[in-house]
Amino acid sequence: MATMNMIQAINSAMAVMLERDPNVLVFGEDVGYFGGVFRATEGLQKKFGITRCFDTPIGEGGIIAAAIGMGAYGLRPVVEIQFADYIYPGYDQIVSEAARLRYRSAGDFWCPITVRTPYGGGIFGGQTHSQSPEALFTHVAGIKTVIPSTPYDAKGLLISAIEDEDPVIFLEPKRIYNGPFDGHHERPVSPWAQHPASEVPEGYYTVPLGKAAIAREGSDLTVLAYGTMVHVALAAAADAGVDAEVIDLRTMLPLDIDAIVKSVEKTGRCVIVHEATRTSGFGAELTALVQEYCFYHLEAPIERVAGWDTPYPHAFEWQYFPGPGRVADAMRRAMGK
Amino acid sequence: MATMNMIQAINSAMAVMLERDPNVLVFGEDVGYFGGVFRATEGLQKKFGITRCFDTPIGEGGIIAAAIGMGAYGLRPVVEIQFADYIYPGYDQIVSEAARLRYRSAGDFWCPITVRTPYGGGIFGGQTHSQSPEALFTHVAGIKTVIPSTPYDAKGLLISAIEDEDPVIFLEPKRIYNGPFDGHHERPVSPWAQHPASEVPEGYYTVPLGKAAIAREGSDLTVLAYGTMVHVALAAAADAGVDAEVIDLRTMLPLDIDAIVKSVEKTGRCVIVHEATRTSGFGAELTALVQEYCFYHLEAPIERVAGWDTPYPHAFEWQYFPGPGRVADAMRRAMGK
Amino acid sequence: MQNKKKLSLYIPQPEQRPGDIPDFSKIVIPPPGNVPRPDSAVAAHDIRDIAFKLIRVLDNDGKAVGPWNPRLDPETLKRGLRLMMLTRAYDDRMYRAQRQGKTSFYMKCTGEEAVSIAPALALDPGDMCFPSYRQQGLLLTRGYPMVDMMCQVYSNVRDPLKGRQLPIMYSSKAHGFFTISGNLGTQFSQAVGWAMASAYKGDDRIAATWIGEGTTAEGDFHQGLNFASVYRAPVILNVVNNQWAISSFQGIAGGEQATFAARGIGYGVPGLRVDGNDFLAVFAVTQWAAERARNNLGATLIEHYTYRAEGHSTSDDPSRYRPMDEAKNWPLGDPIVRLKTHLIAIGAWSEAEHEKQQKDVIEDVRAANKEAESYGTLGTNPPSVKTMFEDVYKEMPWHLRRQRQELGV
Amino acid sequence: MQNKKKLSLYIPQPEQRPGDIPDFSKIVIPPPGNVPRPDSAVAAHDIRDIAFKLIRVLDNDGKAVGPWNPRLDPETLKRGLRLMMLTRAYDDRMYRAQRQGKTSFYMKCTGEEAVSIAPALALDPGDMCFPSYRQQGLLLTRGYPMVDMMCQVYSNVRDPLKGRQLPIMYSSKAHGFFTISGNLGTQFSQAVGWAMASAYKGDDRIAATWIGEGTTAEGDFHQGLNFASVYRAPVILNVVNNQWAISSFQGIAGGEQATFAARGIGYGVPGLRVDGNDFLAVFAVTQWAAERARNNLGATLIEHYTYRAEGHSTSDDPSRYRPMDEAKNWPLGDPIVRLKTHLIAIGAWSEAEHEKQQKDVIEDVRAANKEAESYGTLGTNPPSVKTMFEDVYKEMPWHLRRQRQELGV
Ligand SMILES: Cc1ncc(C[n+]2csc(CCOP(=O)(O)OP(=O)(O)O)c2C)c(N)n1
Ligand SMILES: Cc1ncc(C[n+]2csc(CCOP(=O)(O)OP(=O)(O)O)c2C)c(N)n1
Ligand SMILES: [Mg+2]
Ligand SMILES: [Mg+2]
Repeated sequence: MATMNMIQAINSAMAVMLERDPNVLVFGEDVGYFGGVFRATEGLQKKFGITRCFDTPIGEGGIIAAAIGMGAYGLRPVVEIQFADYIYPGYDQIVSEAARLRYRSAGDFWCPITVRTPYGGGIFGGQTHSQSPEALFTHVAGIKTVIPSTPYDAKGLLISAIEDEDPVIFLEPKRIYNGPFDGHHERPVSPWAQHPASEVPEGYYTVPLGKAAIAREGSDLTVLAYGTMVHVALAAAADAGVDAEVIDLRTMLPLDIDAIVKSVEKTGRCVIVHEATRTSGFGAELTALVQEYCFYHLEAPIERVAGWDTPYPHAFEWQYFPGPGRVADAMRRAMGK
Repeated sequence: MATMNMIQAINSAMAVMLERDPNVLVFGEDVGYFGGVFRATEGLQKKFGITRCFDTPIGEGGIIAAAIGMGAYGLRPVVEIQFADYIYPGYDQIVSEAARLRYRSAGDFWCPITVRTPYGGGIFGGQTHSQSPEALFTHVAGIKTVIPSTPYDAKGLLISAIEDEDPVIFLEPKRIYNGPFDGHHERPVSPWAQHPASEVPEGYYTVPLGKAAIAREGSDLTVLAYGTMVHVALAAAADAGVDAEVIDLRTMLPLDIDAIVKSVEKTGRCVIVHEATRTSGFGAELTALVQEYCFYHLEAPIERVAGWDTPYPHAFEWQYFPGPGRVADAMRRAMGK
Repeated sequence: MQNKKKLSLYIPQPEQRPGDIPDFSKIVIPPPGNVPRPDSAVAAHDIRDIAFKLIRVLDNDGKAVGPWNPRLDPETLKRGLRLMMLTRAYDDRMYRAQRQGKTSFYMKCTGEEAVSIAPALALDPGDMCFPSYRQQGLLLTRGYPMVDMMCQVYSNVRDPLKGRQLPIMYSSKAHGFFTISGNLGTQFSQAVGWAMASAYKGDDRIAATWIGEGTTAEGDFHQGLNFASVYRAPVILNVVNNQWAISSFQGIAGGEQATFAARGIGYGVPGLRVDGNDFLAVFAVTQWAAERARNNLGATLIEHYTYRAEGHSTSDDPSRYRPMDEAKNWPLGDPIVRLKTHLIAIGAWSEAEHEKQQKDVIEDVRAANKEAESYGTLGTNPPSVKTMFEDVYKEMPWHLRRQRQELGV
Repeated sequence: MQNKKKLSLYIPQPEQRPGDIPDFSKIVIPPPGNVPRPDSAVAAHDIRDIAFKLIRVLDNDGKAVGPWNPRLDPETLKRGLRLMMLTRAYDDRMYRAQRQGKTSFYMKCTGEEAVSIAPALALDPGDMCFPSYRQQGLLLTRGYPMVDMMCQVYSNVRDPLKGRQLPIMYSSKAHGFFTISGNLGTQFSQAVGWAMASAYKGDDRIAATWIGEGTTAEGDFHQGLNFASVYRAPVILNVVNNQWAISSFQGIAGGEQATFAARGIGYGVPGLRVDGNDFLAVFAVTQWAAERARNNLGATLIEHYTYRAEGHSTSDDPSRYRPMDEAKNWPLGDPIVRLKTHLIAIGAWSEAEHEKQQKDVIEDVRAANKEAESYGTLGTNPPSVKTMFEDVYKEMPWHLRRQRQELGV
């Protein structure tokens, strides 16, 4: 066991897989010698050699296409898109190709690729270093979408993603790379070292895709969250004095519907939190599912707390970010307070 | 007044605008001399000249980028993407650029472009000529998304879209270009000429963006639909013997929330229908909004009828298509039958 | 600057439109044999000019001339001829099947048979092909059963792709034929990734990909060329310039200003331009490019200069945008006729044999079609609906299981 | 084929890494004045070679030589010198401001001042620029107030972009400066659209765009070049090859195999390669390309061969991936020093004047900064939060009004 922050855990996952499987290789913009702008691939090129972890041209479409071709060959490429905001030039290759190879070839071809990319705001990155595009992937049949909220999960989920036979979009909440930021930006952030989930085995282990975790048990209401928002929800529950059951979804697709239904049936109330813009965000799907599966258990409208339907503005980071204040308000509304 | 099918109405909208406004121009793959693979631009090059309606290279990213640059100059380009399934190479330019120019420049630049593209299945187009990507646009702040269901609306909405100061994604339900297909694929389709909304003025008129229409008044339940599905919903209501109020949304974003709330408050029941894959489809957002705004009026879970979460398979067109049978079942479920 | 000129917008237009007399006189056709053949290890920058020439082997009398003559044995040539004839017969039959309502859609490769069949013979069987939708010749050359192709076209119960794909969007890993995409150009950059993987693994298999000249306008063309250049990927990048992209002539894709082979120059990738209706020339350039790739010298871009003799697809009517008999006037002729003439010229073939073979291939196609139709045509005897929910993922997730239940299958 | 070789994957690597001694000896620097200057109406295919040369005007002694000498009057040269010095002083001040916590981010253009300032002087004021994030020199040259630039960097109440954009992502239609995107390369193809619009309207304004050599790998580069070629758009396409894209040397973008100017060849677009640290040469090629565009002869691709003398941005530490003092060894020197030397050589400038001007520009920047800071720095005195919901659409739709209410602003 070692103490790791989320970047170290992600780095460790790739190192473990590069070690175990010669078919794994890692590439992307600046990931080679330099080790990535967030240092996620630091040391990998040195340790495993230049053909196993290397830089690419600045062409997200080319990066993903190359990965698909390699996947079809039989490799397990892990690519980094420098920021999730820059994944769109590769969107066609993800949606029209990676997601469909297996289906359209009736299982003849597939590509077990992993696309890692830092997402979310809170680092004063302005509108093109802050986006949360998960809903643009959950709508697409054929890909899986994963978001970790702790170092332990990040490593275990990333290893599962790399080993998965389907393409996985692995979104990394960059705001919590270094510590479990809970949205109280006015307070100092504690480092991961003080969080139990920073205890991370150095070797191989997995956290299964498609399984949610209960970040906090509770009976008043259910919170559905992922990534940074798990920590925000925990803080909000404390602030609001609500005995919330906070479910950390971990995988958006395939979703752990059983965990959700079980909790909402118990609490009868539900608050959904994400940082992405509200309209047609993943919260919409969650709301729809909860009302479909738990309609007769619901005692209050499901609340959605999300980013506003605007780009993420540089100067208004904290007015945009769905922080603990807004989440606590939603909890109170859900409780009828 | 003339009788027009939807293609003729769309053609007429462009002709009217080319006539009225020298800043309007039309381009896309095969739209020039040939008049487009669906003939939507037929005759426009001949009538207005080669620089006003012309062919482009097969580069959707370049088409949309060029339109954005032209829009920034002061023109009102109307571009055709041959099939909505092929819009993804231009997705980055739509999402990162067209949608954001005005915001990021604080109103200094904007691009009043219209992106027309045929969408939806039912023509045995297989998985890459059948997609319904509307939810991939409704999630993006800064663009509007419009889908007509009749020739009259198609022309009026398209003129509004062209005149609109914001970028508009104008999705054309190709299955009803020639007639109001109601999903009963085993029956002959009546031509538009037999439908009142095929009476279309030859000159200029508009149908406002952001306003829904009531396709059928009713009191049992509310159906939210758009495009081809409006006709399917009408058929299903008849089949199920349900006095459905069918709302034709016409604009997905900005949505006519008042029309929706008014109807659901009246009926207490709601069925949402779209052809796009179900998960994270626009139906999720509609479900979320209805439960947020009408929670205490709802007497049954909101039903979603949608395309399955698979690509659109060539041979199983009618098993995939959310036809009147499935919609009628959902209506019955919503009625507690 | 005073008195600046008014700018004006230029829109490329083809020389002729319906009603005009086809006239290819502006196309300069250099004589065969006049392009030198450098060693395949040549530096790309030493052969930039080749991208503007036209590599030809067969002359008007059917003689093979010049340094690019691949000196193939008559057996290989006859095999090529037969495969081209078979492909054309197959196309004709399937086109008719669509007209008969037995399927929804079809696309021929008439006039372009050489650009897939000659490479398929020049490549090794293990080499991986990433084709567009107009390289059915690859499959037939590599021995993929014609009946299976037909079953795919008919989306019937024996369709290897379970009715999921539009007709002609074949896939066969066993034959090194990548699953065709309806989205143009995506395979071009994927092929480069496959080639990089092969190089990474120290394998000896190379990749080849085909893209239409119209499709070179997609970003994937640039991504593919660029990745191939940077990582010196062992891949053959074929551009099939058949003059038309649906209704748009090649000028709309940039063909007025330079050749498509010349696109390689800016990436340091050799660009060869070949008479695509000359089976021997196509074979020769493929061989050259394959040799180069196998020696770790990276990619070659090949422009196949040819002509789409028929409509874009069964949904198309070319007489709406080009002169009726344009195809017949194409100055580079027909690949089948030209190879036949060559074989006869070298004394390895005769008109009689040709006529017999023509009947044979039609009979082969007829027999295959009979079998394929016995398994069903579109809408009759489809695969099990259940399969609609399979292969979206390796394992079916709960939501697809529930959707399958909802459909009751 | 028997005994085929094992393939291997090639990954480009720079000559030196941290700890190595910077060594540019492999870069061949041709003498100034040795590239002929064709008429700007020349056919693109007649000047393909120029894409592999390097257009230079200033020699080592500061003399202007050869056919590309734009013969500028000393006043223009002095204006250029002052603007380059001002830009550098501005960069230094803003960099420090970021280090002092007054803003979140900053990017310098040190060493690359000529590639924006010389073109800005060579273009007409109505011509439209679509820059990347490293052409702040355009704004200063066109008279955009430095205080406004600073307010943008500080996201304060006077920020013309209302705090919405990351620092340095300026926008000013009035100064023909397109709103900068954080997404690389998108402006390149948009510029072509703008130029097409200008041509369509019979206007006389042309467009110019800048893109980093790293960014040429994006699909937009290809889209821009291709549309520019097909429609002969009146646009100047600048590639700023400053050798680095964050930590990736230009070989990762394809620079090992050919020049970036050579990318034009395959599109029939003239590709010029210019010493980007030579103010006169950059001016001259811009003038040439502008003349060509104004005469309806279409686009020119210009590669500016220069060097990113400092880190990519304030978030970057170049000593992690390249030798410490690499910038100082750049064989093409510094654009400011070279223009200064030239002005002194022609007797239009002196060391004393230079020193004074250096003080002046620093003082100008100091004064502007004082004013800008008085309006606030990041987090102090921001624009009204209300504005966060404005300009998403022309008219605010209901859902944004409700969201604004929810936030209570
Ligand atoms: C991304 C994308 N855009 C548009 C289309 C529609 N489309 C199908 S084929 C075609 C023409 C392609 O022409 P070309 O590349 O020259 O190939 P050819 O048909 O001549 O073999 C077009 C525009 C598509 N399938 N995919
Ligand atoms: C689409 C996209 N991908 C990646 C990035 C991240 N990024 C920002 S600057 C940069 C390097 C650009 O290098 P270059 O084009 O050479 O310009 P330079 O910084 O040298 O001026 C990268 C990769 C981005 N902003 N947008
Ligand atoms: Mg073609
Ligand atoms: Mg650079």
